[in-house]
Amino acid sequence: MSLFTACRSMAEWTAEYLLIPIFNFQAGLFPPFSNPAGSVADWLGTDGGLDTLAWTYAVNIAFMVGMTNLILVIHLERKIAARIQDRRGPMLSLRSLRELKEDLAGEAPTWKFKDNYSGIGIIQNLVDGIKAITKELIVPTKADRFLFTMGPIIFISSSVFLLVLFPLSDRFAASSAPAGLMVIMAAFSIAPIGVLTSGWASNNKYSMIGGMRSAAQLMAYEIPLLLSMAGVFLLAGSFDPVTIVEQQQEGTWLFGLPMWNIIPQFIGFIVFMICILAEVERVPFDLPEAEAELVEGWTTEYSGIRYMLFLAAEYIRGFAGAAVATILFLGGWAGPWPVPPEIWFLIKVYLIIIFWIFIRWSVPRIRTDQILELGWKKLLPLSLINILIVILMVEIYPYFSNIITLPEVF
Amino acid sequence: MDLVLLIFWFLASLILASAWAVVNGNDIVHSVVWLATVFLLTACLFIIADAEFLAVIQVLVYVGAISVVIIFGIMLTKRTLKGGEDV
Amino acid sequence: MAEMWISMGPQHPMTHGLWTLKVKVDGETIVDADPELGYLHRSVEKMGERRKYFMNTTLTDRLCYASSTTWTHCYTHTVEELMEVEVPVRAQYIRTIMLELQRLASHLMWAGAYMPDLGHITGALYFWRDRELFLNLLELPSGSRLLYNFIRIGGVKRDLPNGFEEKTERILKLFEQRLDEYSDLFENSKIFRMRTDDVGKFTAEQAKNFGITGPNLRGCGTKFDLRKHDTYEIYEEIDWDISTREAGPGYSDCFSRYMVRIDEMKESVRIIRDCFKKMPAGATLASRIPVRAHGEAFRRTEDSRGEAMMYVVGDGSDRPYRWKIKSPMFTTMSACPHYLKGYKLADIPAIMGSIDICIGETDK
Amino acid sequence: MNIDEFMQQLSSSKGVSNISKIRKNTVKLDLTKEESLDFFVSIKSEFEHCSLISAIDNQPDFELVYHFSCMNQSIVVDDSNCAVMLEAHIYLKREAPSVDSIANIWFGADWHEREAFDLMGIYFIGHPDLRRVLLPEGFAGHPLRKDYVYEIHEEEW
Repeated sequence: MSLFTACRSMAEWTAEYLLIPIFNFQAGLFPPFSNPAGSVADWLGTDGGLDTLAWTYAVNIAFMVGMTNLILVIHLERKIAARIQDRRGPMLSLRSLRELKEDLAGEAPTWKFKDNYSGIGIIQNLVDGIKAITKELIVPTKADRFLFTMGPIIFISSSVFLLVLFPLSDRFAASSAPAGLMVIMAAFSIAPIGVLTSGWASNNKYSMIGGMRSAAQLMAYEIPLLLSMAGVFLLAGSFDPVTIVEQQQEGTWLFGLPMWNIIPQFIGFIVFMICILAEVERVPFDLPEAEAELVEGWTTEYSGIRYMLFLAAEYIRGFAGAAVATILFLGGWAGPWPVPPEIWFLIKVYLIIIFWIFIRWSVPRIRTDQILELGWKKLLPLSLINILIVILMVEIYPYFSNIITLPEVF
Repeated sequence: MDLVLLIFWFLASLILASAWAVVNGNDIVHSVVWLATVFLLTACLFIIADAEFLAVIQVLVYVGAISVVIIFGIMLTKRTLKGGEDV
Repeated sequence: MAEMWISMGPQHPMTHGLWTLKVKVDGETIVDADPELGYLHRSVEKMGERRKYFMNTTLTDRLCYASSTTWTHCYTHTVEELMEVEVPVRAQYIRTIMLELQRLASHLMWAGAYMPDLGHITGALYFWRDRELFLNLLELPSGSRLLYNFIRIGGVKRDLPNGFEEKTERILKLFEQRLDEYSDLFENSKIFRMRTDDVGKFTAEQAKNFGITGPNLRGCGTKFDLRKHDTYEIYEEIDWDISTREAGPGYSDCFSRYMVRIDEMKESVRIIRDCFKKMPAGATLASRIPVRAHGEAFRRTEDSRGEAMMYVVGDGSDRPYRWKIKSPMFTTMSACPHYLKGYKLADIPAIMGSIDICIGETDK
Repeated sequence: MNIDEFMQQLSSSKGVSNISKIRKNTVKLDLTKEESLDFFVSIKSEFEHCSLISAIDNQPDFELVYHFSCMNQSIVVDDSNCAVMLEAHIYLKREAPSVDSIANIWFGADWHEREAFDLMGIYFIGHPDLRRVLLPEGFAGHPLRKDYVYEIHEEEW
């Protein structure tokens, strides 16, 4: 059963017992006029209406799964960073909040220290969110008000859009476009406009330099990124995530292990991992918001929930980037039986994210000229070499394999 | 009226309004952002016409390249920081 | 986009204090720079003229918040020369131990502050974690963690507590292990080398002309250390070497300046160990400390950041007539347009961090 | 060159008087204001480092104390590796406290001269950029002078 069929039956149930009666009741309230509620009830009864309702459910479920993952990713980042840095990280628990209230009220503490603050700290993220919402939204007096508000909208909406684009498995997917991965990359490529406009509109030199760096970085990394993906597309002959993952299961390697794309296209995998790091702007490639020289880069002038949503959107982009890497190179949701494929997919994504967190907290940031040099001089030729290897595999290897029967290595 | 046709007229009028804003904008960066809106809405038109791949490529190529246009807009035009010195 | 002036500071992560660096950038390349001081000016020299000689140690403690003992020592050393006070030998050993512990704490503070400049937050927490160890050690005899006021005119405040030597030895052993561990994370890291190699270069001749001293000069390969070349306390009896590094023939870059400080920390460990070995018993404070002084005295000591100099003129009263402080960072920062020019915007924190700015002593 | 030979050599320079050795490695001398620049140019090869310029208000007149240090061991003290210092005193009249700038000879003297101008009000002729360094622009008076009158400034700082 796929997500869509589940949502379809759910939609049928809700339409029949919940929505149609409500709309009919509304239509009956004002009989003299032609009431739109009645026609909506009629439309919900049709096939198209039920499909639309089912898609709405599917998109919402995928979105909620993505947002839950976001909290987990942020929590993971905080905890792993803390452990790397020899400290404990957030440990706030619900009990400690209750007892903090007692403490503030001046009542005698009825707890022991050790028992009190032993939570795993995940509600720290919620508390931070509440804090950000309650902060004042400051717009600089001399900023360009229109673009200053447009920037976050472009950036955050294009990032949140990513959440419903990638499938967690072939049955758990909100979207099933044949051009699936290209839609993801298109959504990725909208965000730099938001960065540039918000950086420019802040009327601040640091913000503007941050925006310019973001655009320069995008230009240097978008091309090797897409070229390294092109190898996978060539091999699978499709942009569809489902086809790509199925193609990776076809060949076998040593001891009958599936030959995921990471093995024949190792160069492409390296190029892709570096480029996607630059694309989602994580250390060591977080030049647009290099806090050492540009204060906070293009987010310098933002405050409150806008700043918080910028941060959240960056984590969403990170999560989406790791998901794309998993689909392209790590066999997607494939894995041994007892664990469901969705969980396999999330395990692989989280492994990549943990790897990124380790990178983030153990290397310094590199410089603008170095990042451009790396992108244009090293990664671009490497991605072309990767495409060459793939073409050799696709075109020449079958020719030879007809003459000599090789053991099934490739 | 057909729903698809309704959406088409809605999108088309938005495209025309954005295009008008591109031409009549005071500020070059404003114009470029409206241009990006034009491209995005055109991609939506393609989706209505069942040309999804074309829509994706439209976003990837045209909208993605808008940031380059913004850079040229910033770098090649002289702009005064509001209430401040020349940039 | 034409050339533009960017004002970094007074509130900026790069400044490590309160000062402004105005840089003129062409795109991302630095064309010109103009440092501005005075945001932390407390008129220490003027205040010193109103206080008695022994009261001024409170002010010198606050000259540099990262390295207060060395500055108090420089002042007391000058005033002792002015007053012709003989410091007991045990007090000199204790002073040397305290100075080197302070140098370790100061260098660790610098290294911790340098890593976020390069975008490496974890390094800050590692080095500051180790700094806590030395602050604990400094707290044992003096009773405070930041401003010690331990070195007094004529000696030190009190003798070392019981068990100080064992605790120090334990911490030094731990610290040496950790330094070895860090060499993988920092010196052997490719990105760390990319950020620091060939950045912020100046030659030894330039450095001397600019007035740059201390670890920054030794990073150019110049073997000049006042602990050897204008020796004070008991440094000439202790077994240690001047640590020098050079990035190329006669010039330094950020990496050589980083390595000089790491080497200096290792030398400081050696000095402390040797001091404990050779320390005699005896008094810790001179028996006769005059209140009034006449004449003039000039002494220079090797601070954690370079040559600290003080010039005290006494007119026979119990207050200094004129008290002049020379901070090593004051001249080093004045030359920053010269060694910033031509590098990228992202190199500013890397360069200014590597020369170890302390605004407290610079602004006086 | 030994430090004693160096003192011999100094005594023939113009404008120099009262040469004495105040520590084993420090030579103290008095300079006249007019010959100071020539003298400083002549010692640049040995003393490549200008350590400190202190201005003293001696009531009524000013005194400038220059400290130079020799880092390249061209002058030695006996057989130790002690670095030699030169302490030059210049006395200035209160009416016109001005002296030739050495910021073009030693770059390190640049900010020391600015500081002396800022806090003591001594003018350095030929200084490339003589403005206040520690106090804000437009501050009235020079606070390290002994006749500086304390008053509460009503300006924004």
